[in-house]
Amino acid sequence: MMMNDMPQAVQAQEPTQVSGRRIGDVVLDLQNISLSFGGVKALTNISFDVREHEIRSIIGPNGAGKSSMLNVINGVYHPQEGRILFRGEERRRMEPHMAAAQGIARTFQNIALFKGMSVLDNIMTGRNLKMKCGLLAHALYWGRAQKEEIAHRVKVEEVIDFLEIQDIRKTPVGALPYGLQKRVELGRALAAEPNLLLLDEPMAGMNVEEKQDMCRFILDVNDQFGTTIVLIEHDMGVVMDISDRVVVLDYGKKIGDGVPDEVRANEDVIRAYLGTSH
Amino acid sequence: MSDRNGQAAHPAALDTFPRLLMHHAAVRPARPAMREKEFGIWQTYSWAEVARNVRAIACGLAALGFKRGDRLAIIGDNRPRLYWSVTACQCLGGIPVMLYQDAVAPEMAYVLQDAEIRFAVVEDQEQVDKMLEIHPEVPFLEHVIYDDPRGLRHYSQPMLMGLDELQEMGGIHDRNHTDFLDGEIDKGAGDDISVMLYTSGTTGKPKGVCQTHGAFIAAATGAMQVDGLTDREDILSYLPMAWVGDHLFSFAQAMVAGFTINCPESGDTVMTDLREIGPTYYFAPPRVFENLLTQVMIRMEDANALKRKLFHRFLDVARRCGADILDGKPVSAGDRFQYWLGNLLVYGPLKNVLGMSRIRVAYTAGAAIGPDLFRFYRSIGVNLKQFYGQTETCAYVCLQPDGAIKFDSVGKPAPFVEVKLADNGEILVKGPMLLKAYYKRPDATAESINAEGYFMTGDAGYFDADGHLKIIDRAKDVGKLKDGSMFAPNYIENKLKFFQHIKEAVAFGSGREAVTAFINIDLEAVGNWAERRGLPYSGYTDLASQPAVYELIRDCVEKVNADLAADPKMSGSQVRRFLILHKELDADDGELTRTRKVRRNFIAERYAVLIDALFEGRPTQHIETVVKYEDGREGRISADLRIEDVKTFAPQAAKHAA
Amino acid sequence: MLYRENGQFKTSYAADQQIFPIAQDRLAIGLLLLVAFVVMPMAGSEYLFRAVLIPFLILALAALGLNILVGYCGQISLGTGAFMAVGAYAAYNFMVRIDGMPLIGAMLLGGLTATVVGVLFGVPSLRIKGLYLAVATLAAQFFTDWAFLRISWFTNNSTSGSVSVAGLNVFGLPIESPVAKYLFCLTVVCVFALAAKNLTRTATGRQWMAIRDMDVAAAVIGIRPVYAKLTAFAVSSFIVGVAGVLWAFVHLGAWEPAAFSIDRSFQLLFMVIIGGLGSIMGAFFGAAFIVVLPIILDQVPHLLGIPLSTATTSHLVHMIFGALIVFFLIAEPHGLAKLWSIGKQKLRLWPFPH
Amino acid sequence: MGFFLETLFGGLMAGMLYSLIALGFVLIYKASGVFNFAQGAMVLFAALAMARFAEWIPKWLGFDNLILANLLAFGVAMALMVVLAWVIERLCLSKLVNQEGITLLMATLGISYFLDGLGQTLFGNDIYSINVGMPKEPAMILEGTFQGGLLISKEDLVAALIAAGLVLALALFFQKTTTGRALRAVADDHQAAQSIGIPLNRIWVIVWSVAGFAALVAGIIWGSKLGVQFSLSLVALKALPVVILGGLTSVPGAILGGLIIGVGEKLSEIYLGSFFGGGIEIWFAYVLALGFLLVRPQGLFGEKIIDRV
Repeated sequence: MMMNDMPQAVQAQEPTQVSGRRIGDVVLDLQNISLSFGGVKALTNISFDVREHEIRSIIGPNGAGKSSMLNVINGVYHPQEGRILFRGEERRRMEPHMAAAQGIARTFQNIALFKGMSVLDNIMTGRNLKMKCGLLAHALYWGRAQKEEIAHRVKVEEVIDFLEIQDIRKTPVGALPYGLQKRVELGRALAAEPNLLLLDEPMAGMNVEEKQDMCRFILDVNDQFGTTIVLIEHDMGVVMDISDRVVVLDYGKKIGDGVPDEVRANEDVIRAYLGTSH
Repeated sequence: MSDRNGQAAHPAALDTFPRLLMHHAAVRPARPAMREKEFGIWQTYSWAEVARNVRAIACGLAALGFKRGDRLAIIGDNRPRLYWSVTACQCLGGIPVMLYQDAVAPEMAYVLQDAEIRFAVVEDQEQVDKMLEIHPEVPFLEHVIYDDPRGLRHYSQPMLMGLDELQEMGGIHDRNHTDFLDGEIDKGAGDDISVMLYTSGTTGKPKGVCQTHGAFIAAATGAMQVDGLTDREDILSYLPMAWVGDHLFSFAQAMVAGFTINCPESGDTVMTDLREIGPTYYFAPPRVFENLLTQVMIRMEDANALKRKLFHRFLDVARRCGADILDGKPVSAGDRFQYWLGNLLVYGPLKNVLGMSRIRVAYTAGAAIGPDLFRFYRSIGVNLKQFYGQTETCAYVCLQPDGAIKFDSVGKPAPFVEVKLADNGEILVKGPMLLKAYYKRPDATAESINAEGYFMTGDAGYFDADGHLKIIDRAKDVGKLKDGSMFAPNYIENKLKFFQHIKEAVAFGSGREAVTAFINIDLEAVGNWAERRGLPYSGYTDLASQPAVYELIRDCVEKVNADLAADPKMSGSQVRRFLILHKELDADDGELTRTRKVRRNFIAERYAVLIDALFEGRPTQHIETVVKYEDGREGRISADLRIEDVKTFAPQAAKHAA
Repeated sequence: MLYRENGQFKTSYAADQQIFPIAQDRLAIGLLLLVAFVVMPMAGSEYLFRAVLIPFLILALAALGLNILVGYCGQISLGTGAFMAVGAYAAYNFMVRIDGMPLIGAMLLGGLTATVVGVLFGVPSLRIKGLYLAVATLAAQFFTDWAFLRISWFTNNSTSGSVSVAGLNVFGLPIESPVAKYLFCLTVVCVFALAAKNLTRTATGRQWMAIRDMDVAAAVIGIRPVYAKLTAFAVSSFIVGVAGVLWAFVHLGAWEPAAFSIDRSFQLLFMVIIGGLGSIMGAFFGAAFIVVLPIILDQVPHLLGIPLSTATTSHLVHMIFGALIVFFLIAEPHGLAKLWSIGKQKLRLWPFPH
Repeated sequence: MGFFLETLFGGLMAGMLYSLIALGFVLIYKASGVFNFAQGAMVLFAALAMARFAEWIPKWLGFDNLILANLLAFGVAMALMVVLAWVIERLCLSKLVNQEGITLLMATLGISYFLDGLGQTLFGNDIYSINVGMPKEPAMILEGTFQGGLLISKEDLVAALIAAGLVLALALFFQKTTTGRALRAVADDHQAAQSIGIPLNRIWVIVWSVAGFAALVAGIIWGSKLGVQFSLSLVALKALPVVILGGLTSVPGAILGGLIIGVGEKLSEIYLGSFFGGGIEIWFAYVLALGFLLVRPQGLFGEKIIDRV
């Protein structure tokens, strides 16, 4: 929030870790967010912002409110207090599908794929917002509807190629191992061509090799498509490696915010992490 | 475009690959020249499109300063644009040099230095990284052009360029100098070097084999004639581009016959892609066929009892009459009906699952193929054949003609090829497909081509009564017994090794009265066999010394003897005595090379006592051997080895006995 | 075993996305259609048409409609009979109140009316899920049962809601003989089956399935739950409504509300479960099973000389259906259609087991 | 006024019976997450067993004592319901653990069909009577308060009292006994309950047996009033809106919901029915419940449903 007032010159000094990537203005500004469930406070007075093209990580011990934060951002939960500014405009009472329409896509901590569908169809759902044909056209599957299906299939195949999952495109997602399911879920989010991508523990439960692949994909997405990424991740090595800025939550409160080195040196953060079994 | 093609389409002028390409683009512009599974479907490129793309790449290379005679390194999987780069390079009178894509950077450095590479077209980031790594050692490397830009966005080295960009550049160049490329193609001659293929060579550094357009076109034309290939064939290109086999089948023959080559989506999808394409023309080294068969048998293990019974029942039928039916030999009506039924229930579906339903001709080469393996494919109706050749002969010397397949021969000399045997049995060949020279190695060239212009293959062999060539051994290994009969250790050892129970065999006999052999049993196969019989054993040494195992192996050796006896040239070298070694031959102990070839002389020295015992007719021999364990410690194994005699067969009577 | 797929590679997405990508399947479907359209009309007996084929086709259509709602969109409905009734009575009203209303017109208008009612009762699905929704659809069932019995305007003032139609024709061709009725139903069913398949393989179907599989994730990638659920209700009710028209007009000729009672609703749900949730083909399997099983149970004991009373047979049918429902839900929730596709997969991989 | 009160009483008494059946639903739903559509079929099955055994047992054993016959028949019918509970648990529920609610609902639909068929195959499909000595004549009460007094069916009154007693007993059983507490633990969290050593399978058998007991009582009451016939199994459909109204997981909800529906149904039939042409009883309860659902999806006393992501 404070960053908004800073002159251009200061912004230009923002650290950019990957060459060629330009971190831009604030796209998402969360101000004094509080969220509670029937008296239980999940988030208390949290403020932070996300800048265009950056990788912004949210870390914190289990139950710190990280996932709740993502749910607030894309409209699954509605905070009782606080303001959310997306591209400078304040949002009120936003439903998840409206957030999607504004270009926010996400993955889930527990895989939320459509189990009864193939990999291809799952990723195709990511194109949903961009498909314009109506019911009748679909029923006829003639001309426009078919053209549209094919045009979007082309886009989806690019995602499949990008994520290197060609050999499983027609497999039902339920039959895939965990690591691949995570990849498919990322694919579904990518197919929406989001400008803000929320990733909820994309590397949880993966082996080292799968983690490396996923890391590479995240960096590539950020780099090639300029997608802004908000990332929740437990693996500190990964977070510190690939994040531009990190915000730290503990018991629903913000206890640290800054570039990885700052966060690493932050006393509160160290205490929070030593206090728990990490 | 068509005008230009019209020029090139003149029949008399089809003596270089660029002219062939332009010819196809004019004659069958819309026919598919290439397909590549990408983005989920088979993206198809017609001959006209290929020609257009090749022009663009060629002009792009020219614009970068590629000159006639320059070498172009091409590194990557079987991708259409890499094949196009081969032709593009040829258009400019350059010499494409394909490298094995999985080679590590230092190995590549040698070839790049040897061939003085200035230009390289590579597939992706992985290869680009290798090029950048070895660039300091290869200072003349000026341009690295990559096909797939993925991950290369932030590479700022000026030497790098994307193929897209190159093609764009080429398009502009082509528009500005409309006659340039046709002029370059016109300058080409059939006698120009069309490609350089590096042979690993058993000794020394790899040598670049220079082949001309004429050589490969001749080889391709001959093969086409033998098998009646048309422009309707489909072939799957999945073997390394740097291998002569791929260059002949996926490049030269496709260019000559005008058929379609199909590139799989990725290494993981080859089997699926094979099923989808269902090639009509197929080429694979023996190990591919062997792995397939193993998989078939393993997968059938899981099938229910009824299916398994059906499967084996009909495989028996196929074994009995399948190959004969394929060869068009007379077969009884009853067998024909059973085979037809088997085809409906087993062979047909099996071929469908393996992607072999549409195969008209399949070839294998590169190593000896076991007769059982070979017979299996033929019996289920896959027209699998062998050929024989080397990099130096465009992989083209002998082919098995349809209808006259002998499992242990490599067929008859191919069209345009003259084969003769030297006095020592070495196979000498002559023909239009011979190499022009080894690159920058006149000494090696002179050594391998004799005064009459015959290429010396280094292989020993002989023609049987029907004129089929049999390869028996490397010429330098072939010796004579005391009585003067021929002794080809490799030949005998291979025959022994085709039995699943025998893992390794070493035959001795040069200069001796008779042939004897060391045997290594296959622990897994024999172990299984023992378990099924309830034979207890504690390990390799114990198992190897069991009388029952000796029985088993003796049986195998006797079968080999019967086989040898049937062959007039070989009947003298039947195995008289053998022993089963107390330990497995091991590369760590220096007994095998790293590629698991027997180091004959080393073994002969190390086990001299055993050899003496074999030839002296002793019934047992004590031996103590030092071995190295995996952790580097040394240990000793000692054993009293039994030596057994084997029945031999009289040369002509053998047929009755067997 | 019968499949030879080598060489059937796809060079375009249109070819890759066709309904039957395998040539042998296309051939089989072609043969099936040939038999259905040409051979059956020549060979079938009147009994076969009246008692087996026509009910089978119409119930399959209704099950198809229900399957879109239950199988594809995951919204349960226990009121399918109600929507059939709405279709039937609406079409009846259009026929008797508008002069010269053609059969096809009345049928489509009947379907549209069912759509409106279906969407109306589907609105609760936006707030409530699962069990609660089942109750809402039951409400529709009881309400329509009552409405067509008690509100005489709907039945053109006939007593006890029983009405009849006669002299049906399509473009001047009379739909009177069993063969004509059969062919008419067959054509309608084929058209709707194709349309339903098209819907389920495009964005619309993916939206439904996404809502079914994980509604929160669906909303997060931009699927509007309202739109997806209501379209499922609309399409489902439309097809069910049309099936109702066919059932009343073509199969029964004269009918009363009891023809569309809650038993009908359950019967259709059973077809969908046994046939296969989320499968177009499943609707056909389920309908065939449920139409044919009672006939077999009726005939076989007779043939074997074991006399079974009609009541016993009907109880037996109840027990078998009940047991099968439980069996399928436990062993194969995707029903006969899944068994079929497993069998097909086995044939494709034959002789290998997997 | 007197007529209104008569109607009100009639409604309350019918409502008590609805509560009884609704309680069966709630018990099973709480303990196993199953919305038991077969509750109606269980009522029919139990009533058939009761009616037929009361007829058969004296014949088999050769005595003629109505009370003894009824007692024996009750015992046999109850035993049958326990066996049924056990079989259902064994063959069906234990194999559908952790399935979605809809799947379980459809499974109970299947069970319902099966029971309908089985019951009628075993016990016949005519109309049978149950005679447990319910008073048949009506009674006049509060003659002093109102002119002409209130005419009330004694049978209904007795039935309502029995039902009320049973409802109370079950509610207590659920709240106070160890088994009841175990049931509630299971309802809250299957896995947690299992991990602290509550045997899930046995609990389910108990719950289904208790529901069978409720069904048997309801069957006897209804059967003695209307005769035992197939339509009895449709009674459960009437109790459905009760559960929705009261909340699927709430015992007090089931009681209150039953009374509301019972009264509402009767009153609406009398006072609104004429506007609609009569017979609105059948759907009124549903529309009432449905309207309620839209305002408060979890029902009167149900727990709030929160979507966790």
